Amino acid sequence: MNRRTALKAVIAAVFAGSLASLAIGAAHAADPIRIGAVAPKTGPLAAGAAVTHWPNIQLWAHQVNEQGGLKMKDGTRRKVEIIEYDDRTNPGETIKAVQRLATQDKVDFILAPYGTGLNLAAAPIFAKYGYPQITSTSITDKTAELTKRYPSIFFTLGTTTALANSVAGILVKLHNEGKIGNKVAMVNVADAFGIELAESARPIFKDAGLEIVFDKSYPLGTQDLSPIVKGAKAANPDAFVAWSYPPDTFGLTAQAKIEGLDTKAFYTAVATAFPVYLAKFGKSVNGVLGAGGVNPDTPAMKAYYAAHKKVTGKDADYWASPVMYATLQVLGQAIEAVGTDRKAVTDYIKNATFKTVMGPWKFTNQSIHDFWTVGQWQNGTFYGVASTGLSGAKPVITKTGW
Amino acid sequence: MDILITGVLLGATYSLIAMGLTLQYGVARIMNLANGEMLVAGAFGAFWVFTTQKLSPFTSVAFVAPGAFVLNWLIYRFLLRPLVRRAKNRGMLEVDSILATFGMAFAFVGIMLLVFGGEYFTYSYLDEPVAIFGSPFGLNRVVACLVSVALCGLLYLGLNATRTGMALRAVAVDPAAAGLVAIDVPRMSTFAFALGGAVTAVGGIVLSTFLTMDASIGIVFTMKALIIVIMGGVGDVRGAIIASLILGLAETAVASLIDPGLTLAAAYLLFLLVLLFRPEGLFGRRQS
Amino acid sequence: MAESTALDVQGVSKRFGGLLAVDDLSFAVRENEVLGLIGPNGSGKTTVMNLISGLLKPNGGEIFLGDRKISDRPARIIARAGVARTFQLVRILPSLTVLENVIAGAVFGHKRLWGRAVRQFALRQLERVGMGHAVDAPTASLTYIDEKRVELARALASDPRILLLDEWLAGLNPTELQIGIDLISSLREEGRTIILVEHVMDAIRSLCDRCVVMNSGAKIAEGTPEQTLADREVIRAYLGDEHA
Amino acid sequence: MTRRETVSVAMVAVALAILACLPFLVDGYLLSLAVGIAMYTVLATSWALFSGPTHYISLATAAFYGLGAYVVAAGVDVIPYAVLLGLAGIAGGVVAALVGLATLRLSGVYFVIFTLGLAELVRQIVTWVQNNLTGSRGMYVLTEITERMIFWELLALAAAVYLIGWLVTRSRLGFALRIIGNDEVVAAHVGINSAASKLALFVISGTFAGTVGAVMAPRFTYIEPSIAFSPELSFQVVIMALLGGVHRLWGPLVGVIPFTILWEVIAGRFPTQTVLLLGIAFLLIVYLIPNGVVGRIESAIKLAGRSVKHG
Amino acid sequence: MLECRNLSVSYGHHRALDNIAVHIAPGEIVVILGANGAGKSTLLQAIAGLVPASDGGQILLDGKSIKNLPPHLIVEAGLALVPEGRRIFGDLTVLENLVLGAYAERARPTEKDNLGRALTLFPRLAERRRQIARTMSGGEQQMVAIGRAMMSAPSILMLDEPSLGLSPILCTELFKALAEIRKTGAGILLVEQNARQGLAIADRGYLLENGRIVGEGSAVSLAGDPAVQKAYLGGVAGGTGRAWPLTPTKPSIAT
Repeated sequence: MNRRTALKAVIAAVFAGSLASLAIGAAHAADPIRIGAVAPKTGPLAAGAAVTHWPNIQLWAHQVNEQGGLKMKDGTRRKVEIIEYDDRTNPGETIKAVQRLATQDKVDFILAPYGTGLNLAAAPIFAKYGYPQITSTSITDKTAELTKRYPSIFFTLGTTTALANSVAGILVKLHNEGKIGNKVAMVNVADAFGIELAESARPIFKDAGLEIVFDKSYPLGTQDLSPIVKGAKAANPDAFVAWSYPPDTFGLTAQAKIEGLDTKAFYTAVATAFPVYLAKFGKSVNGVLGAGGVNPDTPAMKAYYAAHKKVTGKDADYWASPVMYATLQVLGQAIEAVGTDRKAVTDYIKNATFKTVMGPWKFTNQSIHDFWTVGQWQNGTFYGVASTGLSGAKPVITKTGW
Repeated sequence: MDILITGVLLGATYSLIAMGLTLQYGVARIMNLANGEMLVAGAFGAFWVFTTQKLSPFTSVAFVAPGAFVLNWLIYRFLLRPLVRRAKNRGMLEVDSILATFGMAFAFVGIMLLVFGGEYFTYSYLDEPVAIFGSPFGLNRVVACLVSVALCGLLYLGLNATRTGMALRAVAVDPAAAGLVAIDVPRMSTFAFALGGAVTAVGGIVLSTFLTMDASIGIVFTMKALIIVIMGGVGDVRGAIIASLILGLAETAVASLIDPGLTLAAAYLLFLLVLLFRPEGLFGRRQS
Repeated sequence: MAESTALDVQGVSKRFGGLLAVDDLSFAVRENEVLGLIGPNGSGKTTVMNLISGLLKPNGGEIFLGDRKISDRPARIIARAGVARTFQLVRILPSLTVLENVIAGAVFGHKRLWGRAVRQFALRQLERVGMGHAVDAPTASLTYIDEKRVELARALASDPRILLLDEWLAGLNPTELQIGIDLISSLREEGRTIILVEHVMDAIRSLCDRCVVMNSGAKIAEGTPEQTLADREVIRAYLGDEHA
Repeated sequence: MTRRETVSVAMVAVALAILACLPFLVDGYLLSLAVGIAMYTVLATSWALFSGPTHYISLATAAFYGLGAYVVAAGVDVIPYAVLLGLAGIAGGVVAALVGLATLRLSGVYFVIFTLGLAELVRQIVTWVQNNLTGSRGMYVLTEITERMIFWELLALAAAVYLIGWLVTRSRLGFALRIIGNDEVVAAHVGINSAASKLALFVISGTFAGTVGAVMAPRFTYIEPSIAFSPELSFQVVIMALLGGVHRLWGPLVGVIPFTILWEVIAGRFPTQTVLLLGIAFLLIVYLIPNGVVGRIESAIKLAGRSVKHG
Repeated sequence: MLECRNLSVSYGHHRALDNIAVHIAPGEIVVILGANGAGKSTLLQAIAGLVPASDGGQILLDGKSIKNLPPHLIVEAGLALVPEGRRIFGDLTVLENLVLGAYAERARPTEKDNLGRALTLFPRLAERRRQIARTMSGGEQQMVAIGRAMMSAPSILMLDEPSLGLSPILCTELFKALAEIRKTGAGILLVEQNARQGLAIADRGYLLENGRIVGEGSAVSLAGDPAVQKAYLGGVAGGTGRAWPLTPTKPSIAT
């Protein structure tokens, strides 16, 4: 046998071996609670997941296992074992990976995937096998229809309408206080989430008496945003609102600084709450508004940020990170309360009240209705300044230049 | 005027993305789908220097450029040359290199994920306005434009005024005939591929001062580079530069005058139109 | 009219960038005639062939096949009208077998056969050019001269009225050349009209009824081979003194 | 039809019938794997119908596929699903026709890159229309269609692809395409209308890709441009088809199956290093199976034949 | 001095060259005659390193083995090939083509002289030095190809059917140029279908058939041999309408 055939034989053997083990699945003793996680490690959404999704899973599993595991009803402690799959930001892969976790790996629970699209793609599978799907990173206005359709799906991050409403509310408030005029320049990234938000915002802004003086979209992946910012600036607005995604949130902010777009209210959506946003722009971010926000002053939140930094080596963001962590807490507490029976866990989540880093959570119609909608950078921290019924909001300040 | 300057700045950005691929595809005849990953790796080098060493990101050229050169040299020598050898004609090599470099792109993303992690890397450098004809422009973009001009100028001179450059062009035109005039074709191809990789990585350094990147984003740059190289005409540095400028100006004009939502659509439309009227690209030669 | 015109080239010009490759060229080919198109390298002979076969479109002038104007038609229409050709640099279809190469000529063009009929017809053409032994051979095994024969068989498979041969006899040794010349004469005897571009003087002398001599894209002489080859200008531009 | 052909047709029919029973036997993960294989089989085979003989490497699959998915997403609430499937096919075909008219005269790599850009172009236009004209708020496809039904639909499409492919190979059109793939100048000079022939096949493959997109849309529930028009899909189709071999009708199939399983094994066994290992596996395939699986099989058959003769 | 001993080349199972022995001295013109497919081009390609030679044989240039070296090293050793189909760099100018001819280290010291000589030999190239080579006519391109080969200061120049497709007047010019080149002391190995003109300028010749040398002798004796006359020089009219023979008539020559 020459080297080439030998190599091929080895490959064939590995291939056959792994195929066999794939079919048999991992059916070893279920001492730890086995939890599957599917989310992008590569592809367009991977960078976002690397900030808000994966580190929290790492943190939570670390904390649970460090204290010996989840404390079950019968007093025993069971550790958790996380089985991770990369769906490469491809819904077909998400579906397959969830199927694999459910039917081959036969895990006890599966964490909700990352992002609106991937979560909805996987929802029928979660529903079919009765796995609770506590989403932390999906925002949709179809909550009512979806929860009716999928009895085990839960929404926690909010709705596009609520986000748009709050932004309008803040702008109107600042306007009424005489701090800004009523002219708004609005831009959005031409991708599902950006389109939805812009679409929600238009009538809301109008009804609130705000005048939209500039309204343009730009494609995802635009490499030079200066024409947008120039255009917005030329419209001479009092407020700038961008329904943006991570790369363009950075790009728009950088460009606004360069062009001197000095509106007293400056809002960018996703990723404004990322620590890297502060790291990149430093002090000049003071007063920037963005999607999300937290109340970082509660002891629970303080502990969370400290632990996150210590365990994962990175700072958590100020929007989806703690929400994601909270969904893990919900799952953990439900398991501790009723065990690993998925039906019971689902029912428990629907009815019980949970103590989370976000404060007490109680689901109604499988959704959390009290959530932060707008945050603002104030002295190096991204405080929640508007919410749908949460307490602890900081007063909004106006931005004073870059 | 604003549109013109913004367009030129964007065009310069694009030429940084595409210049390396022009060498790799034009001379070494490898349509390198892993080109964007090399750019991201270069960008990460700059990010690392800036955030951990607190140095100007441009100092990373010192290790990124030679590093990328050596890495690409090895890639060509050990991974691509076997394909060149076994290809019976140019079409086969094209298919094989598309497939192989597509696999490499995957592998590189995996490696970068291991080494850099999956987050966005973005930082602020020269992120300040500089006035040109009374309008503010990002200093980092202006610097990028200057670097691009310098790089393109060097490449153009190198290819047209030196003996090695002439040999590179000879290999691009007809590798078999190049061997007959004592040009060591495999070596020249390897050199062109390695040089292209280094140029791409340096481009990544410059771009990282104003673009947000992550480990998976390379494909975006690869696509843009491919379009520019094809639009300009395979293997022609001038063509790639002109195509970059045209794209930059067109995108900016559409964004400023019509609708920013249509910029990329306009870019692809332009690409189509160019190919319709000049199927061999702006400066390309018709295959006889 | 005893001899009708098969092909009429009227004032045709072709420009490549700044280069005028064919300059206001006119000539006519009669039915059942062998016309030699000769001239120095780069004088535009192959370009004329390409203009007739429709591979190129003229910038000016017209070409008629009988009464039908073909200079504005694509190559496939011209082929269907009964014009077939061989190429200066042989164009064999490499991934097809020898027989399939020939069948290709008989399916889509002037002759439109399919199924068993086309196979038999193609076999006959192959035998005719002396390639009957290599019917199922892969094309990679063919020598240069065999490729030329297959290409001619493909052209014949369309049963063309007009056959364009572009240096088909080049590179043959004297024995092969003689057989080639015989073959072309037999084609003429079948009633086909043939235009050949050649440098081989023996072939031109023995085959052509008339010659058109080109230089720098323009016609410098036309007439019987004897007349044209004795023309002073032809000798100066093309033949050189030794051949005079 | 010769006897041999009758036998092969019968065998294919039986195989399809057996496969149609598959959803009653397996469920869940294996079914979703089967759906993946069926999807790529249809896409890769219809791709190879065009690209195999002509050597035009099209990376436009995602454009047609995404368009099909969007047709369903746009109309699912107002138009019956079956009609939408047809509309999606037509949309794919029409766009393929338009694109083909414009680009099929491009040669080699120019065509490759244009089709790569096409998915992006269509995606940009669809997005812009969605953003500015329809004003729709996200694209949901909420239907009662199960994975099982999707599998059957794909199976029916696969049967259709094979039927059309078989008919094309036997026809003048198929022969014309082989000639075009060898030498377009010769094709023109033997009287072939290259543009029309290529266009016909390109439209067929576009129609299939559009229909597949429509079939798959209900599976994703929520359609995003970045997902519907993912360039990865186009590449995978090309790679699977080439891996199998494009000169036989069944070639892509023998590429799709091992490839899907191999990727599945890697994704399942090495979840944290998936992409790295996929890349490496891919390189190994390119280096070790240069002529595709079909090439391997055929040379094995030849070898066996020779040893029989000698032995 | 170029010398090949027992040189063989195989394509798969097909033996294209079988135990060939040829030699060319400086200042000598040697012509190789043979039917199409006899292996003439293969011989030149094997010597130039473009196709691999089988084990066993030898190719020696001035006593040093150049067998199976990569093509660029063979040029460096002093052997230049004008290949069939010319293979000039179409997108480069005439001057660039010529200068590239002197890319070999051995040619660089005398680059200026060689350029001067090439331009004197082909005055047309001097006129058109800035022209893009692909826009020139076939004959002019042939001049570029020969000039380019001369630029490498070869001790042996090999030409593969240089007269193919050239008009009679250019053929004459070409063969005059070859005679001029010989005067510089280079040996010339010529594969030529135009046997009459080839033999007219050659000193010696070989007959190649089915990959073997079947005849060898001085140009004068070959030209006078009736079998050679019949097979390669023409003039013997054949009858009409006979079938195409599978192999050309065999010449047989005692050497």
